[in-house]
Amino acid sequence: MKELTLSQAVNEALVEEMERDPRVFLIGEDIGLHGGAFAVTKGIFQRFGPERVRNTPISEAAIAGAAVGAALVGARPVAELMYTDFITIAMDQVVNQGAKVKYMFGGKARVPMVLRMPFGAGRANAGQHSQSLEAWLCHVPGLKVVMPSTPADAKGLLKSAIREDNLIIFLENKHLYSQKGPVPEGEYTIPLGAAEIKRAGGDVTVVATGRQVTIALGAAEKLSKEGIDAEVLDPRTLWPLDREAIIASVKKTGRLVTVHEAVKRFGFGAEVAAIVAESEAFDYLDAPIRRVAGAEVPVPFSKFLEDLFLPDEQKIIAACKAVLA
Amino acid sequence: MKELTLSQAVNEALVEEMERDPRVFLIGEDIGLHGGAFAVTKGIFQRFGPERVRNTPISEAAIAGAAVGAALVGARPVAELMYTDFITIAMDQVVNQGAKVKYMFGGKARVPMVLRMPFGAGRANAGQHSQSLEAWLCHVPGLKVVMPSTPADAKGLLKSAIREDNLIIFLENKHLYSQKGPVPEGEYTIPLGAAEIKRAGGDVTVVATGRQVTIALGAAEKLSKEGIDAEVLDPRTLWPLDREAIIASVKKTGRLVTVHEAVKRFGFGAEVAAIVAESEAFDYLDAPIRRVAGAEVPVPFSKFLEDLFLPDEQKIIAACKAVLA
Amino acid sequence: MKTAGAPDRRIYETMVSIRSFETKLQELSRKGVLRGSVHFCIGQEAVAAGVCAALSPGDYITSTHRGHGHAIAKGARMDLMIAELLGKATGYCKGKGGSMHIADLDLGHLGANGIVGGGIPIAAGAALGIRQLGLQNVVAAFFGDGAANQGVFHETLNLAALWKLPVVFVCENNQFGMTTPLSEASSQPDLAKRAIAYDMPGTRVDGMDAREVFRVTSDAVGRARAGKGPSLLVMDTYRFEGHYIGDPVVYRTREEVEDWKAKDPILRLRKQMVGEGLATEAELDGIHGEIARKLDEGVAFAQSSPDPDPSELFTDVYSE
Amino acid sequence: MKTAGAPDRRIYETMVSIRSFETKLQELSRKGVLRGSVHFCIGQEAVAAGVCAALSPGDYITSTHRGHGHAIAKGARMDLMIAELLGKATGYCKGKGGSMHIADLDLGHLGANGIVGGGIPIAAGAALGIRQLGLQNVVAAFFGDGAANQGVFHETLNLAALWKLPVVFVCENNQFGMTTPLSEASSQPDLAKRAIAYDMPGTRVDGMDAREVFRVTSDAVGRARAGKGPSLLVMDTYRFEGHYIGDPVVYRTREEVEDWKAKDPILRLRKQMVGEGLATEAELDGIHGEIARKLDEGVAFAQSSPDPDPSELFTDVYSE
Ligand SMILES: Cc1ncc(C[n+]2csc(CCOP(=O)(O)OP(=O)(O)O)c2C)c(N)n1
Ligand SMILES: Cc1ncc(C[n+]2csc(CCOP(=O)(O)OP(=O)(O)O)c2C)c(N)n1
Ligand SMILES: [Mg+2]
Ligand SMILES: [Mg+2]
Repeated sequence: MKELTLSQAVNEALVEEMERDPRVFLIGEDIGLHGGAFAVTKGIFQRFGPERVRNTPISEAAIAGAAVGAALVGARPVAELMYTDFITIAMDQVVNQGAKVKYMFGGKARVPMVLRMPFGAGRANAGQHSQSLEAWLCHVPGLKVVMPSTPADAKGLLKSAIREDNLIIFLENKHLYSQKGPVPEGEYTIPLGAAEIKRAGGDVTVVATGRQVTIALGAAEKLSKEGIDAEVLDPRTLWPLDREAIIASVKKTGRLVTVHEAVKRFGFGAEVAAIVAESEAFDYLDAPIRRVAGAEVPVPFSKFLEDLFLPDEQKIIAACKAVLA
Repeated sequence: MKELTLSQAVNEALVEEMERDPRVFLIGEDIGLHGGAFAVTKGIFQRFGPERVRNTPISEAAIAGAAVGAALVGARPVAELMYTDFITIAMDQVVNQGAKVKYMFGGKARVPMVLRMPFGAGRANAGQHSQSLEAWLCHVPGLKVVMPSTPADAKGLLKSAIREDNLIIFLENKHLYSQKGPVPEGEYTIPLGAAEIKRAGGDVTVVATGRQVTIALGAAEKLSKEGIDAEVLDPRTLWPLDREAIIASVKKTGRLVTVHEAVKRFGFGAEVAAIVAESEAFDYLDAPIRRVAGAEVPVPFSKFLEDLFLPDEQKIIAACKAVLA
Repeated sequence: MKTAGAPDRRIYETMVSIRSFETKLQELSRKGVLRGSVHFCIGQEAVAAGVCAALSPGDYITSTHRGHGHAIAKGARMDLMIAELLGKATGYCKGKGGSMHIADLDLGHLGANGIVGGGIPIAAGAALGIRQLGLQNVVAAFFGDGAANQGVFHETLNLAALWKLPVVFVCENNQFGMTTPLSEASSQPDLAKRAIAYDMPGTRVDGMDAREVFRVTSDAVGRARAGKGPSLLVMDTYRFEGHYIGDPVVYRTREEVEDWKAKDPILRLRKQMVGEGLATEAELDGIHGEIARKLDEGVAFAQSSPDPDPSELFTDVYSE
Repeated sequence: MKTAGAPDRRIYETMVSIRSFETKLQELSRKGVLRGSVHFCIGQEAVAAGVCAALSPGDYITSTHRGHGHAIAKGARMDLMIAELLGKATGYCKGKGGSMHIADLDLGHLGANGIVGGGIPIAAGAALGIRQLGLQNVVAAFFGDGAANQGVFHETLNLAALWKLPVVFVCENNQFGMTTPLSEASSQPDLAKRAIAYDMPGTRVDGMDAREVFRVTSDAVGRARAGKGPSLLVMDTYRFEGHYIGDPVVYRTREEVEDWKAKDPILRLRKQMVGEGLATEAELDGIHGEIARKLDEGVAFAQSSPDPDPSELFTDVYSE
């Protein structure tokens, strides 16, 4: 094991896959010499040159569309949008083209493409640079959506994503970029669609995503001091979703709390709640579920308000206690 | 009462509001002489002329953005996108601009704008002309989302929408355009945010939207012959959502089935299920909830497959029986 | 670079195939067996035929909602197309796509498209992919005059010019986007001038003259293949039919339609070939007969084909 | 239409305000009290000042992520801006927007924008709204050279030209979009040529010369107000600082920066005014002193202002 930041882990995955497969290339804004807005691709341009690391104009729709087209003819693009918020400009190419061509063409097309996007609030970047929009993408048949919470997961999941013949949305929480964690030496991948129990517990199931996994783990530690034993489940892949793991956990604990940074309504937590409410786990539920999520407002600029916007340990602890009350 | 199609009811609402308020104008593709792809604006161009009915180039992002800008300075645009699917091109202007400016500017802006979009499958228009994307828009703070199921509701809700100082997404199911229903004579409006029980019943709550309301009512009739008394609740406004009405109904019936045409995962039904599962109605739920929805695939072209894709009476009946089993 | 004379016979055959195919569809439509959105390109055949004749087998195209002609010109099988239009399991897309999504990747046809302008960045992307893979192929992107007002047109032409991608942008200027005339949709109606914004050659072409289409496209394809970058070709043409089946066509005059019909690209090439002694009337009639026979077979094949299996609803969403 | 001489003194004061404001922000940043994305326009002051001087009070602007200069030039209060940048309840947006969302609708400032290109269609929309309401105002849309590669640039310029909307498109060509030089982002580096695609006048302007900016903009504003339609003005300029605070600026040379600094728009106008006897050094120094005083007051005001009330998290999402 070595210690890497999530940013370094993503960088390593990109470099390894580019070494392994000459068809893999990167495309995005300022990802060249500069290494991208968050320096995630730092050094890759210097190593692989301008043809494998394609620095683009500020044209998100063309970036996404160019990646779809390149994938259709057999190249393997890893595209980056600088912020998830800018998917709003590229939605047609992602949703109506990339996600659907295989089906619409009766199975003949393949779109081996990854779209990487930093997301999340907490950096005083206000309403247009802080969103978490995973729910939109999960709602689209044809897309897979990945959201790692640790450097090790990020590396293993990204390598799997690059090897898929599907369009994979890969969402990286900006706050995690600088967080360190152990990463296995040598080659490994992590399959898409497999959740991981990040902390086992018997009293309440906390399904948390991305950066909120760490925060939920912190909350679980505090809860354990009060005799409450929370299980923290990280789906890692938001779609396909590991329903079995969620249902099994809720059957064990009888309580469910979901945690994400996106706005609560119509968010990931709604789907998890619905899956549980329509499953066999329903009969095991001993209390109403709770969703901890971003407030139902655009992300505010002021740190003071933004902190209120975001989920935190206290909110998770309160929700766990509420479902155990 | 008079009999109008939903298309005529929308047309009437537009004409009446344009007569009432000279700041109201229409903007969209082919909405002029031709009256739009579904002839909803037929005759309005002839009546009000090219300045009040603005026929545009095929530029969805500019249409949405122009409407936002016009609204910001005090005009009251009613924009039309030809198909909901094309919102993918206009998402930035709707989501990052129109929906958020008021908040980001600390309350100073108003965006009195309606964005009308036909939606839905069942017309053999395949994957890019058949989507139901209401869940995306409901996930965005700052937007309100309306989906009428009858001509009378369409007229009353649209008139309210046009008088709001907010950006209202107004979703019209294409199949309903030609369906007739009674519409009150004279001036009336229907407030946003108020659900309506379209059929009272005590055994199971069916929350259905848009065209599925009619289909759910048909299912309820059949069920009543088997002694099952379904309550059909039409939220009419998907956001703000009339939680109280849904919770009250589920408390009465103890069972919940949701029905919509959009893909099931991360759809409207998930939010309804989650709201119920986290509410006081949870304790009244006697069975797992069920979601009836579009299949988790892009909408297929073949009528044969498309019929399988869509919810129908049989699927609703089966779900109601399942929650009552 | 000099281009050889146009392959008249092949182009003629292609144009007649397209016209006959769509005429057959009109018959099927009258019988009520055709569903969904079907857009005819009758009148515009010279563009599809001339452009695709200038491409090599490994080259690609992206197409539009009005895509039957492009598919046929790129070599697609008409029987599989008819089966697709009837929603049958044997169709090009197993009945999942219909008219607006016909594709044949083996032929280099990257798909019709229901989104106006949607195929433009995909074409540039395919050209980029070709580069990444070290290949020498070229991509032709078909799109309409209306599509040229979409943002992706701008983003893509800039990107393609910047990277000198091997792509030819073929704007089929049939004078209308649905019901809206060019003059009410494009502030500069000479769309070829838009190429100036990208430092790209832009050429206006008589899109009713198949030989001219072939000649100009061949030059642009040669340029692209030689690494000299993309071109914008604006083909002036006209659709003789409405925008869609049942279009009341309130937006143009009968005279205008008749004027354009007088420029019928099939009759024109026929006259040229016969006049220059390259073919006899009888030979050309033979082509028509052969195509009619193929189409009847295609219709029979399609009509006798089964609906997709119900299980097909759920397949082809993801690749394994 | 003839335009009067530039209002030198007002423009000078505006430019000094902008420079001083951002210099003060740099101080605050060093003290660690500035959070979020803050983009400086130091070096580009002539564009904001010259353009806004050519507008009348009821006219509108849309702005960008690099928007402090536009706001100040349109008359925004610096104290409220500082309070906003510090996230205070007294700020322009009650602390909800920060640098990238400063707006003052009463002043006709329709907002900075975090989305590159995002303000362009809004500007045309405002111009459309003006028309719908029967008013005579004009809108100036500021955006960068990078933003000109966004699809909305194309869609909007076409729409505005088509409808002859009263809008002036002001491209601040500071030679870079973040770290990417113009030549690697725009296939035709003379962005004024893009106007040809819309049959719109396109003019390249020395954006370091405030008088020239004022003169050319005044003409375009006059044109717009007279119902003759939009113009594209490409202002060649340069940002003396990095793209954002802490930018390592690996993408340009020290020489290039020094060359541009030699064209400092404030020094230039100062020299012109003093040289032509329109002002004395002492008078102009007085302006600097007055602005410094205002800024100190503004900082004190902002720093002593409260954070937003927690209840503010949930207000302003919808209008009643
Ligand atoms: C993004 C988008 N907007 C609108 C439509 C509806 N629509 C279908 S075809 C068409 C006209 C297209 O005009 P043009 O590009 O000139 O092609 P043509 O139909 O003339 O061949 C329109 C508006 C669409 N399919 N996609
Ligand atoms: C749609 C979008 N894409 C990317 C970004 C990230 N970004 C912020 S500023 C910037 C550069 C903009 O360049 P330009 O338009 O020339 O303005 P400048 O910063 O030079 O003033 C980029 C890429 C963004 N904010 N919005
Ligand atoms: Mg056309
Ligand atoms: Mg710039």
